[in-house]
Amino acid sequence: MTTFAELLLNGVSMGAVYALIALGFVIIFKASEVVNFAHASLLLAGGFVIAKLHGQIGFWPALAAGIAGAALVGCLVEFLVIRRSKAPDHSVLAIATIGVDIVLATEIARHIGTDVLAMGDPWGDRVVHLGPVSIAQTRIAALLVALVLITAFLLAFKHTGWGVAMRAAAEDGETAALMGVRLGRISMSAWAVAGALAAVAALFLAVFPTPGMDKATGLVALKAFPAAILGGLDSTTGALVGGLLIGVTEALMSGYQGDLAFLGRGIGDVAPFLVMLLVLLIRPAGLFGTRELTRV
Amino acid sequence: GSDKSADNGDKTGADGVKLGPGVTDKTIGVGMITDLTGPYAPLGKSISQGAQLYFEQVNQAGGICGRTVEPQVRDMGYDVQKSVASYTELEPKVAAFAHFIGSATVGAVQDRIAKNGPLTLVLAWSPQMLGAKQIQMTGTTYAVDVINGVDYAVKTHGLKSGDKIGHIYVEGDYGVDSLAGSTFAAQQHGMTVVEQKVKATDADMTSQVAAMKSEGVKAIVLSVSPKQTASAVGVAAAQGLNVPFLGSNSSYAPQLLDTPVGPALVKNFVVMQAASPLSADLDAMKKLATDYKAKYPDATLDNGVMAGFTTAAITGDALKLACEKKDLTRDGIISAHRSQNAWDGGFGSKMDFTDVSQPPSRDTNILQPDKDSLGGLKTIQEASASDNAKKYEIKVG
Amino acid sequence: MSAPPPLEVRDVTVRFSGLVALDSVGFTVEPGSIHAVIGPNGAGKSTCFNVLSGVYRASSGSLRFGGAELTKLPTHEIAALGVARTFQNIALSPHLSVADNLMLGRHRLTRTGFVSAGLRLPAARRERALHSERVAEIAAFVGLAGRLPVPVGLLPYGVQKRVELARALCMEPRLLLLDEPVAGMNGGERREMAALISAIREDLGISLLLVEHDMGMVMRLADAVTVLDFGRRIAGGTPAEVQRDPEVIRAYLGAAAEQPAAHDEEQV
Amino acid sequence: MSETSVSKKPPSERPAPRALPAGASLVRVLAWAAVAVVTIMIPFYLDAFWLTAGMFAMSAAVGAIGINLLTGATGQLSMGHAFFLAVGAYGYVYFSSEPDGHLGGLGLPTPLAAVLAIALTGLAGGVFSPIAGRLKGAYLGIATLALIFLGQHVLFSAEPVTGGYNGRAVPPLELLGFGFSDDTELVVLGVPFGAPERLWYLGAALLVLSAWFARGVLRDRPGRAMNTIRDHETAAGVMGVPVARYRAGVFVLSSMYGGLAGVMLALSFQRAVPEYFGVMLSLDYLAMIVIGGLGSVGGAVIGAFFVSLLPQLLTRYSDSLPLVAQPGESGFSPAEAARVLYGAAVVAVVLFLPGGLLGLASRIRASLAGRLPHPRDTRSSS
Amino acid sequence: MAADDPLPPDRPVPETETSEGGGLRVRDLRVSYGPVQALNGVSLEVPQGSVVAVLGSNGAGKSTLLRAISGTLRFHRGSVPSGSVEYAGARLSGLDAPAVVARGITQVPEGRRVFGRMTVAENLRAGTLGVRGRKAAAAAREHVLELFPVLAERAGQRAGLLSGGEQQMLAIGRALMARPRVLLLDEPTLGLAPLMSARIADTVRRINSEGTTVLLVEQNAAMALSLASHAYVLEVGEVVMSGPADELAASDEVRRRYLGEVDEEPGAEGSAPAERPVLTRWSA
Ligand SMILES: Nc1ncnc2c1ncn2[C@@H]1O[C@H](COP(=O)(O)OP(=O)(O)OP(=O)(O)O)[C@@H](O)[C@H]1O
Ligand SMILES: Nc1ncnc2c1ncn2[C@@H]1O[C@H](COP(=O)(O)OP(=O)(O)OP(=O)(O)O)[C@@H](O)[C@H]1O
Ligand SMILES: [Mg+2]
Ligand SMILES: [Mg+2]
Repeated sequence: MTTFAELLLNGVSMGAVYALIALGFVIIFKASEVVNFAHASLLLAGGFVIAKLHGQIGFWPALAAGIAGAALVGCLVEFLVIRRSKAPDHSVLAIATIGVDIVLATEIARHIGTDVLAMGDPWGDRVVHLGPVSIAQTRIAALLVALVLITAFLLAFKHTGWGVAMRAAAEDGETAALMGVRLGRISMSAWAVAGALAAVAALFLAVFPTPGMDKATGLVALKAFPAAILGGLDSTTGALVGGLLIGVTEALMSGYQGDLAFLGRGIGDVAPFLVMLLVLLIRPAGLFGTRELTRV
Repeated sequence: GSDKSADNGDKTGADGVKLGPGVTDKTIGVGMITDLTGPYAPLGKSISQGAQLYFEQVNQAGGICGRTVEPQVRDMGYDVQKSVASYTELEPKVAAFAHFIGSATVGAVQDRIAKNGPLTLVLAWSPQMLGAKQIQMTGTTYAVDVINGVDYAVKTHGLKSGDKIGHIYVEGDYGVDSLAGSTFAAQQHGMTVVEQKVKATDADMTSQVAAMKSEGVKAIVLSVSPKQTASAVGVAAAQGLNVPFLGSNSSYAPQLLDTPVGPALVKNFVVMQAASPLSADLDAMKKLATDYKAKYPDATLDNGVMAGFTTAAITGDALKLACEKKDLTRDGIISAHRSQNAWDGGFGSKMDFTDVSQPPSRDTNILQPDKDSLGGLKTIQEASASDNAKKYEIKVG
Repeated sequence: MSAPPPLEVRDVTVRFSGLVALDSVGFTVEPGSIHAVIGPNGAGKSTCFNVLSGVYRASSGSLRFGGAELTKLPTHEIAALGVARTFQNIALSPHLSVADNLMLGRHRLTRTGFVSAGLRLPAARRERALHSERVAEIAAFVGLAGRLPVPVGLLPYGVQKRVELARALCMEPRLLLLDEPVAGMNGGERREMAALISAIREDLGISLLLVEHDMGMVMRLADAVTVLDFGRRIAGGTPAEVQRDPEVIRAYLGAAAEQPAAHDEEQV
Repeated sequence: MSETSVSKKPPSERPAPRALPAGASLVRVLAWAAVAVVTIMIPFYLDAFWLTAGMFAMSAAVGAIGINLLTGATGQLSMGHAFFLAVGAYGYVYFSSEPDGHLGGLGLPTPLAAVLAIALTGLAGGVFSPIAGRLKGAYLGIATLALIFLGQHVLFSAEPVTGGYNGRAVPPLELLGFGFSDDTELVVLGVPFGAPERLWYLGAALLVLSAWFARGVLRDRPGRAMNTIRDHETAAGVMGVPVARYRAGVFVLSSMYGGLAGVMLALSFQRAVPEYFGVMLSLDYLAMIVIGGLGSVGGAVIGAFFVSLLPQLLTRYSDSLPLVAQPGESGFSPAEAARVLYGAAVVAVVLFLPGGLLGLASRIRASLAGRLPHPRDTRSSS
Repeated sequence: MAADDPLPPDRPVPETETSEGGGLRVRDLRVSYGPVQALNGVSLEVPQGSVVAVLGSNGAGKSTLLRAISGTLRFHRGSVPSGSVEYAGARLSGLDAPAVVARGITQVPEGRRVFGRMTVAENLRAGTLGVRGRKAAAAAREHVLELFPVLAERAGQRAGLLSGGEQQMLAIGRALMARPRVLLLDEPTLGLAPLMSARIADTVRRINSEGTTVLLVEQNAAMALSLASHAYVLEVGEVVMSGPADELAASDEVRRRYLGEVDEEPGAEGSAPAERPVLTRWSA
């Protein structure tokens, strides 16, 4: 029982981190309908800056710098690639981001080398004991941050001009421009935000219980794909729910893999995708996604 | 294009030495297929540096058989297709492969090597790598390392029959073979194994450790990546699961000592590895350290360098031996190599290359993380093979 | 092909979350007649077309075409019964040539599948030859003769509208639904289109269901008119009757009906 | 732009196809003849490395044609292609190899095994059709991504079939007593014909066949239906196209192409290793069709050659530069450079060549052949 | 781009009342989409506070003209080899769409182009994105909803699901949210019921009387001419006729081609049906 509670709690808290990453996907998707494969390297970039700087300038400034840095990288990607693209449709642009990811990831990996970079975070390896179960402070922090950020963006998309402009631009750039929307700025801001989020996510990916970040850290971004999808690619709430769902599934499946051996060991890592498929069978646009209602 | 109709059959050189592919009167081609861009890039880099260092020294000393050795390195980024391509490209041009990294990547061309390939030193320790005369692993298999480790734990931490030991292992033959080892050892001691399999990409071992904790294991074997080791040990410490951890040889990296879990590692984690640690008190080792520092001033000396240097040395010695027998054909080189039964090259652990179906050794060093010693590891039990390790029967292929 | 069966629409209701787009609407399209559906914007005309062609599901009611009950059928099976339509918003493949867009209309009449197409079996060849001949005929009839190889996307809007019509004709329909065929056209083009529509009726003797805001055109072409407002049928009968109906004037025609000077009269 | 608007915007890509002048068709015939001759000559001049590289490229081309039918022509994004390659490869291995020890197998004649393997991939695609038929766009894309992870999980776990992590040997194809392997000595015009040489011709033949078939599909009724599903789903349905069934059908077809590619790959690898069939491979396939040009057979082939040869060339010639970048020195190692260049190339093509390399080619041809018809020619009243 | 070169003599110089008032002025404008020449040398003038209509059959270049003014050509890979567009004496040519909007010129694009996935309310909000001021926006909203009550009823519905006409209203309403000084309308009555197009016509009159200059592209020539003070006829990228609306409305050419009135001489499109081949029924 305690194991279950512990796994559940751990799943939820890990899910929060997935949610943060998923939110990054969602924002880019809302702003430009592009599935951003370069998100992994945004993560790396952000984490790298934090890890490198916290020594000199202390953790919080380093975090700020990391966020800024990742945001900057996001802007650069937007400015140098997305904006320049003559691509006829969005899936093509998605491919471009694959190329971007290869370039960035290789470059950053080269700088990281063998190192396992610690983040110098204030939480260290302290854990909070709730009765028999214990959970890392870092994870509680992650959960809170995720909740706050996601609510913030939920509101922003609904109620701010920025949100409206972003969705308008995504749907029909020309008309949005006719409304006076500066497409360039909007899409750049989206990429900046996504970058910032990536940095935050990177932080929580690299702190305890993981020893730090290395060049493989970015790969976790892949796990956030099912999260983003089963929540609904264009839904902020979806990102949260999807993230938590994935986190919990994964934790339970791997925790109980002994009893699930018939599924093949290591099922924990594929379980998220199974869940995603099930959800999509029932709701093709994810749990909270707006389904394409077309009319003729 | 290349002149195809020229057959690569064996000829005889001016000095009466039979020449095989990759060998001319002036040069001997030696191939290295390594990973400079993939997951093992850092390791691969040190390994090739180690090898290059060796061949440079050899060439400065007048080469082998009066021929200069021409190392040819190819990066396959741990990608199977690239590894096949690199092998296909180098195979006709080289007398031997001084190293070839990775199981899957070697696996992809294994059958071709076994058919008519050159002597190939592989850096992968699964039993699949045994059985072909061309293919040579160093040290011993993952399983044997783990068996030695478990026996050590039983001896020192008084595990007894009926206890449970945990094993967190990564997908792939590294994990699988290690698991075979722990299972065997556990049986021998009347203990049971609690398995937890993880993917290479998993970074957070909380769930796994939680599972172990609830099973009440007395020790945990780790056949995972260094990062995963750190996570597992760290989480255990934080959750007050205070048991010894036994790490397979690729589960540790000195860099971990700088991370928050450093202390925990030093406290209750040991590494099982066939090769002697860099900190071992051996002249050869010291020389390597100084030479390496001289050539690559600001690179850190790690096991990779050592492994690369050793495999290169094995290759070099095989070539020298073959030269004495005036036969630098593939078969010549291979049989020369296979004739050695106590190769050590000054690096402590003795290796017996005569039995193609056995790893060259069954000894394992038990090492402990230590900031001050070179390579971040110090010896706490000299290379030796426990009885179980000796009687463990290795299934080839 | 015999004369088409009548189309009987019986108190069809369509609901969308919250609003009733069609409220137990009923009318009958006599075989070989041109039946116009008119009404203010948002009255439910296109919705009516959409249930007829299976794009939307009716919440209740029945649509009988000959023996068949359309309400339960998926779009492609309705098409198979010989119900063709054009769209209010052009729905062509811009990159495909006019010829290919028209050939798509032959889909239901042809059989060539992946295998026979891939292997270029004689059957496929024969089928293609046969049908492209017919497509050429239809193109000539609609006045697209010269344009067959041009990608639709490069054609002006008016022409694209005619490609839509031609594509529908290529289905050899027994019932043809036209949703605002002359929207966005100028007088001359409207007159051509009108002539085209009546020519279709004369030459093929099929039934047409027409949604159009150009009253002049409706008056000229239609045999019967059904007027919708807020999803309800508020009037029906011959054009003349409908045009005099005060309810219709209030809801739809407005001043337009009284003063003949208004443009709609003159459109045709 | 949103579906709700009256679309009057002519597509600015792809100029109008123009009837080729009589000369051109002759030129085309000659060009093809030249290509054929070169293809036949190559094994006599290039060494194993190039031939293997060529074989990779050709199998990639087959796979790319498949995914281009799906993603390019029908607008169904798929990131699961690698899975179907795996099914093809392992299907072939399992059907053709004799069971030995813990490894199972059916020991069927290799050609039959190949055919069955392709059928099996078709089946696998069919099983996925409830999803493939209903989803589209990014959703389908990532749903198919699941196939990769599930697939790899199975490949690693189902050891008796797949041989687990290190994979298992691939029995060489044997057609009417002629083996595609090094076993039997064969020398043609003084050139020893080993596996690479023989496989080269096999690959070329298979590629030509699959290209020919796909072209037929695209040019006829199914192709039109597919394109319309891509451009306007509802219209397709109303015109009598059973959309879901068609989507599923195309998905099956493209999986079968993947299967064939898998078989070819296995044959040239001579060993099937699960590691290979990962996400990266799927993404490479997407890169291929985008770089080559979406929706066309030619595009798929060009893209496939580009993507599968570029990295190999870069690494191959990486040692013409000083190899291992000295530690501390911050320059690229050539290997890293190769990777970066590859990524950059992908980006560059997407950015500057809408319509891909093929699009570029046809635009050049167009600008040679002359300009588009003036609006006058395409006017309604005149 | 060649700076304002004088009008070529062969072109009809529009005699305008208040050209020094510096309304919208287009000079010898050429536009091409890649190889396609859509406009070659169009000049026209929209005096401050007037309603000017542009007629022309499909593909004549009307929308292209508006795109050139509103700076949206780039979205269609269109380019302006020569010619200029000025508003109130300041050059618009080369500005991007948002900059043009900022100068008080708003276009209602051809074919509605509402944001289908956003609600009606959000669409209206999007209309205000180019301009400052919350209160102004609120007032504008009042005004628009009063013009088109339907939009208030459907405020929460996704715009993509509105009927064709409702969408058209939304599109115009959305443009008015920016309280433009010049409104460019591209076929506003497309697909509207008679009553509704009449309503649009009134709307245009009204906003014009409120001081908004209107450049109106219409297929519905009758309505356009009844609204406009001045009109131009565009064919294949050139101005073929121009003058006061009433004069044009009186001219035979216009009556026949754009008002679609049948005149007796054969040969014109009027007799097109005669040439049309008979379509036999398909039997196979
Ligand atoms: N898919 C849908 N979901 C929700 N509401 C819809 C949907 N389709 C249509 N409606 C609503 O149903 C009503 C009727 O729409 P419809 O398109 O049938 O009108 P219409 O008569 O065609 O108008 P118009 O002449 O402008 O085309 C409109 O209020 C519209 O908003
Ligand atoms: N994006 C584009 N690419 C290529 N050609 C185009 C493009 N847009 C318009 N054209 C061509 O330019 C000419 C003018 O087009 P435009 O849309 O301005 O005509 P229009 O007068 O608005 O016609 P309509 O009444 O159909 O709106 C037409 O021949 C059209 O084919
Ligand atoms: Mg309608
Ligand atoms: Mg227009």
